[in-house]
Amino acid sequence: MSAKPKAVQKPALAHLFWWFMFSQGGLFAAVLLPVHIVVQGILGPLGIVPVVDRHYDTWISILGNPIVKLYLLVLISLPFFHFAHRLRYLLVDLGVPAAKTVPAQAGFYGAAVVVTLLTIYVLFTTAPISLG
Amino acid sequence: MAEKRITVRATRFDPAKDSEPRLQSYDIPFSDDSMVVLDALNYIKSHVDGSLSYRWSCRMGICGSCGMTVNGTPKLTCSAFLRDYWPGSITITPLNNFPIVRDLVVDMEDFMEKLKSIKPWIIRKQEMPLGAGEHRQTMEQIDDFRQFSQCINCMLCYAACPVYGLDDKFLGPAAIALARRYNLDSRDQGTKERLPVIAHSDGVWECSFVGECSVVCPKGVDPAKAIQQTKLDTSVRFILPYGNRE
Amino acid sequence: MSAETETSSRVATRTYKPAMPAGWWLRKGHYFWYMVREFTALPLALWLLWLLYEIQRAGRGPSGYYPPSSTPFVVFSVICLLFALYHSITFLRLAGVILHFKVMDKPVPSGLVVASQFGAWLVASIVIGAVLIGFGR
Amino acid sequence: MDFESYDVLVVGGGLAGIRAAIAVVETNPSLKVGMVSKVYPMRSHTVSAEGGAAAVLRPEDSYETHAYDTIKGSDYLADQDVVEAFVREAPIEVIQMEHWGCPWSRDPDGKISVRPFGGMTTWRTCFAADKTGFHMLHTVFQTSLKYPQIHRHDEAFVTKLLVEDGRCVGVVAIDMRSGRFDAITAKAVILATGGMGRVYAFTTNGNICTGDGMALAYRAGVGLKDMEMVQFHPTGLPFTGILITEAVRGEGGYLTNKDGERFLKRYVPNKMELGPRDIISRAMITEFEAGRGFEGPHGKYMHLDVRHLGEAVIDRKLPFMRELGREFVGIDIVHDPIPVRPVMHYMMGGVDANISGATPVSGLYAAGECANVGLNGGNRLGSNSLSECLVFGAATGRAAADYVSSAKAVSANPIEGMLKDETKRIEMDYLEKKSGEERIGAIREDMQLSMDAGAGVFRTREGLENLTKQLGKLRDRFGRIKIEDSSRTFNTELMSVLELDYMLEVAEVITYSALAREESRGAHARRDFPERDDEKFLKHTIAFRTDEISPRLEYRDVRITNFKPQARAY
Ligand SMILES: Cc1cc2nc3c(=O)[nH]c(=O)nc-3n(C[C@H](O)[C@H](O)[C@H](O)COP(=O)(O)OP(=O)(O)OC[C@H]3O[C@@H](n4cnc5c(N)ncnc54)[C@H](O)[C@@H]3O)c2cc1C
Ligand code: SF4
Ligand code: F3S
Ligand code: FES
Repeated sequence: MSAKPKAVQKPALAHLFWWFMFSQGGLFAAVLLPVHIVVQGILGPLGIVPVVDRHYDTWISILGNPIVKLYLLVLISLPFFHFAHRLRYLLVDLGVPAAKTVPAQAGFYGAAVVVTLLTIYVLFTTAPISLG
Repeated sequence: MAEKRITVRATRFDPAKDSEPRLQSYDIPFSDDSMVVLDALNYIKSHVDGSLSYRWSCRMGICGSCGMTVNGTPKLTCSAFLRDYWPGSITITPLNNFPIVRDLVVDMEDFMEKLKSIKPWIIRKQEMPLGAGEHRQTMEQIDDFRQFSQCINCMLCYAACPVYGLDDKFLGPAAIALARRYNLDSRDQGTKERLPVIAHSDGVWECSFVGECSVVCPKGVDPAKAIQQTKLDTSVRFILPYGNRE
Repeated sequence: MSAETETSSRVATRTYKPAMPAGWWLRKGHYFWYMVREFTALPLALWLLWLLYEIQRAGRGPSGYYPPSSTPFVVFSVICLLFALYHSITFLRLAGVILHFKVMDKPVPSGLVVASQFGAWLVASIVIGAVLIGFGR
Repeated sequence: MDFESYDVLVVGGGLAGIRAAIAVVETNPSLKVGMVSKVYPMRSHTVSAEGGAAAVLRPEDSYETHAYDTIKGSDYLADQDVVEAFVREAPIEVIQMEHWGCPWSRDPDGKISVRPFGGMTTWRTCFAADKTGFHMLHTVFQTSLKYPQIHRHDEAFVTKLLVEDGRCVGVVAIDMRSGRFDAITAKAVILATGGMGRVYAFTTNGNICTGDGMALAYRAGVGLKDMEMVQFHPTGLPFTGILITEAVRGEGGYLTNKDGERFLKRYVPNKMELGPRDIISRAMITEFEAGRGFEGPHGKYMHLDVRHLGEAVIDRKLPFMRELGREFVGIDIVHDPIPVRPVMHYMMGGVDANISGATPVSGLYAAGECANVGLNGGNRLGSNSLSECLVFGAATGRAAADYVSSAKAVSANPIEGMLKDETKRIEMDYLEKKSGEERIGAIREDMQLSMDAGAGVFRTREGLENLTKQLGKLRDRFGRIKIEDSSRTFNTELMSVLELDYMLEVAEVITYSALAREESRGAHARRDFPERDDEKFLKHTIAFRTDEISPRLEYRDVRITNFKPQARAY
């Protein structure tokens, strides 16, 4: 029997990092997202309660708050690391092993990075920072 | 009273003769309410067809050799009662996700290699001499790893894990649970040595937390928990600045 | 044969390995719900992209700003909400499996961990809801 | 032709075998060790041991009392020098297991806990909840993985010992996966093949416990010692024979008859439930005969009651028993008594070996349940066996390591011929055999039922003589055996037929040895000779194979050192 030499194994730090981002993103999505959908996606549009994004002035003024900006950055960008990971593995589960390759990883996690950058850009450009 | 009978279908495969597995049907007496699926197989082997091959030994759910797929679910056949299936029939196939050697016997060499790779033994920087007696360990410290030490290597979890089914390079539930068993043992100092295998790209990260491994585990090991905890501990260890201490 | 590298000897024989069928996740309820859980990522991503768009539109000035109120949008949100709730419930419940701490040398029971997760969710929802509604008019 | 060749070859991957393999490489790390097992090592029947392993660990305990308890338990048939060496080594081995990671249950101060056990005067049984064997086996097996010198042949079935010039030089084994016959050679061979419970119908032993090593040695000309000493455990679950550990009684469980009476007061008044196994098993049968047992669909039984211990104690100390009750009987032992009856459990006898495991054939060693080093005599005390596997597994490994450092290498010449002959024998007799009408299952079942009836808890001349006749008939039927499976791949039917062959041989030795021992001692209870007879039978029976079905019996004096035989009362 021929002994196959085993490659020296080492921790996959990239996997570790992306998993960590995945788990944090999942947590933020779980805790924060439903209430946004309920209020901004259902109650607001149906006119059941007043909601801050229903009017330009309330919306723009709250968007100027730096804490709100930071919050929105977390709310939007972190979950995308979660989504990227899940969708990549969804493809694997559906029989697309190519989703495991490095290019696929670059594509999916790259997309999450792009969304992050986009979010930063949007938050910077929409409302000037104001503390009032 | 008419004798109760039950229909058992079992996978047959002889690599020398068959190009692929087929099912063979047997109609056997269900004579005692205490009969388990393994008893049905033993009846067939003793009285109907001596060539049916499968593994078993302890018939008390501890040796881990009798795992098969019963009506689609991985089971220890010595602990699965016929009365739970009767009057329906049962279909016994080999454990999923493993190469079939013969009939209901699968090839588990892959696991044996993986088991060895996680260094399932106590690793210490400095061995304590025997004369110094035992390491002190409290029951509370045992509680930390007890659950993960209950694994009987029955392979039901591997058969239930689609990630392993899709790609058998994945280290898999039981091996990781056992690695965690040692990592959490107060006597062990080998966490760092096991990291390269556990945190390897074929290690914990491949698990997408399907969780079926823990559902089918007959010993309550909860390998899904072991894996997710390992992911968290490992990533915290590397990402947070204070995480990398011993 | 060298004893240094291999510690067991098996003779290779022909084996049969059935391929995993593409529809494996339809074989069992548990697998199916797992796939649903993974799939939640898609609707949630879409909804967040919408939110980003909503913010971006605010930058176009008051005249270009029309808050959404169409029925299709509400329907879209309701669907997303169902997935979001499924994501939240599964994710926060699983946290009870993962998180493990000790308080005074006693492990915190996972039921308590889960309860505190759900509690945090509730509190966060109330606070955020209050802000979103409270600053509206 | 090329053979796999080792310095030491261990046959058996149970506790004794693995302990021996590790001892070899720890004694001399340059030695190459082979380990053959017909199942993956962690499947070995050690895995089902529940109760614990005995060792003197407490200051209030002493080697003398452990030795005395063991010798008295053996009904003075133990070799006392062996016992004295055993009790000194056992604590070291238990600590060694601890260092290897065995999750022993602990006292609040973090030291290894002990529990009371039958026949032991003090608390000295270490345990890992009630899965002691499981934890010990997985611990040594996993530890063995760190030694690259130990090379395993998993699922390889040994069919013959290779003996050349009175020296054992290896084995012939069938690789079950490929069906290939291999000669595996070694300068020394250690047999650690475990028990033979499957010779009986109602047994705690697993399917693999078929006495292979005993029969292998017997065929190689080694004597089998004290084979009439078959232990019946008082508490097996009716129907399956699954064991309810003695630890249940150790932790305070009661045995009651159908009148709700703790009947042991009539038999072992001073020890009650903590009496030795042979006496309690006999007491139960006597009660059954007096009509005081429960009647169930699977025969008579008694109640083993732990309800008064409470859920907390049961879950901490006996969780597996609760699991077994739930899984296999459908009861919760917290609320229901457990139905139990005596069940064949352990073979005190075995391959004749000395204190370091050496048999009279040079290069051949034996350890564990398949061996008889003289420790257990007429009745093994519960929890001495796991310790025995450790102590004598290690001793044997060390002795073999020493032996091979001066032993000649094995020459390939005659081996080739022996391998050819053995291959031919099995192919002609079984694999390629066309005729035959007797089913393996039918012969096996008849053998098992005959053994239960004729060589059970109580024996008589008439019953044993009848049994010899039946065994003779079974031998004839075995000659007309029918094999349906001609495949080379994982042919479990071939394994079964080889095992049946071994078991018939073991059954014959048990029966003839029992017939000749005209006294009652330990587990061997003759209704026609109810007294112990030290005059004639303070001796080991040694059975040698002959061309007939009956063995040639020899007797050897028991070695007595400090403990003069006395009446055995508890
Ligand atoms: C249910 C039960 C509970 C018990 N509880 C206790 C207890 O609490 N305390 C105690 O001290 N003792 C207990 N015992 C007894 C004790 O467990 C056994 O005596 C001991 O484990 C035997 O170990 P072993 O290593 O000799 O054999 P085993 O563990 O039986 O191993 C035998 C090995 O030999 C191999 N083998 C056999 N034949 C062949 C062949 N032909 N070719 C290749 N390989 C072969 C097998 O594959 C196996 O690996 C219990 C026994 C039983 C059955
Ligand atoms: S983790 Fe459970 S299912 Fe998996 S091998 Fe171990 S005991 Fe079996
Ligand atoms: S089923 Fe598989 S994906 Fe993970 S949680 Fe269990 S190992
Ligand atoms: S036969 Fe041992 S686990 Fe089923």
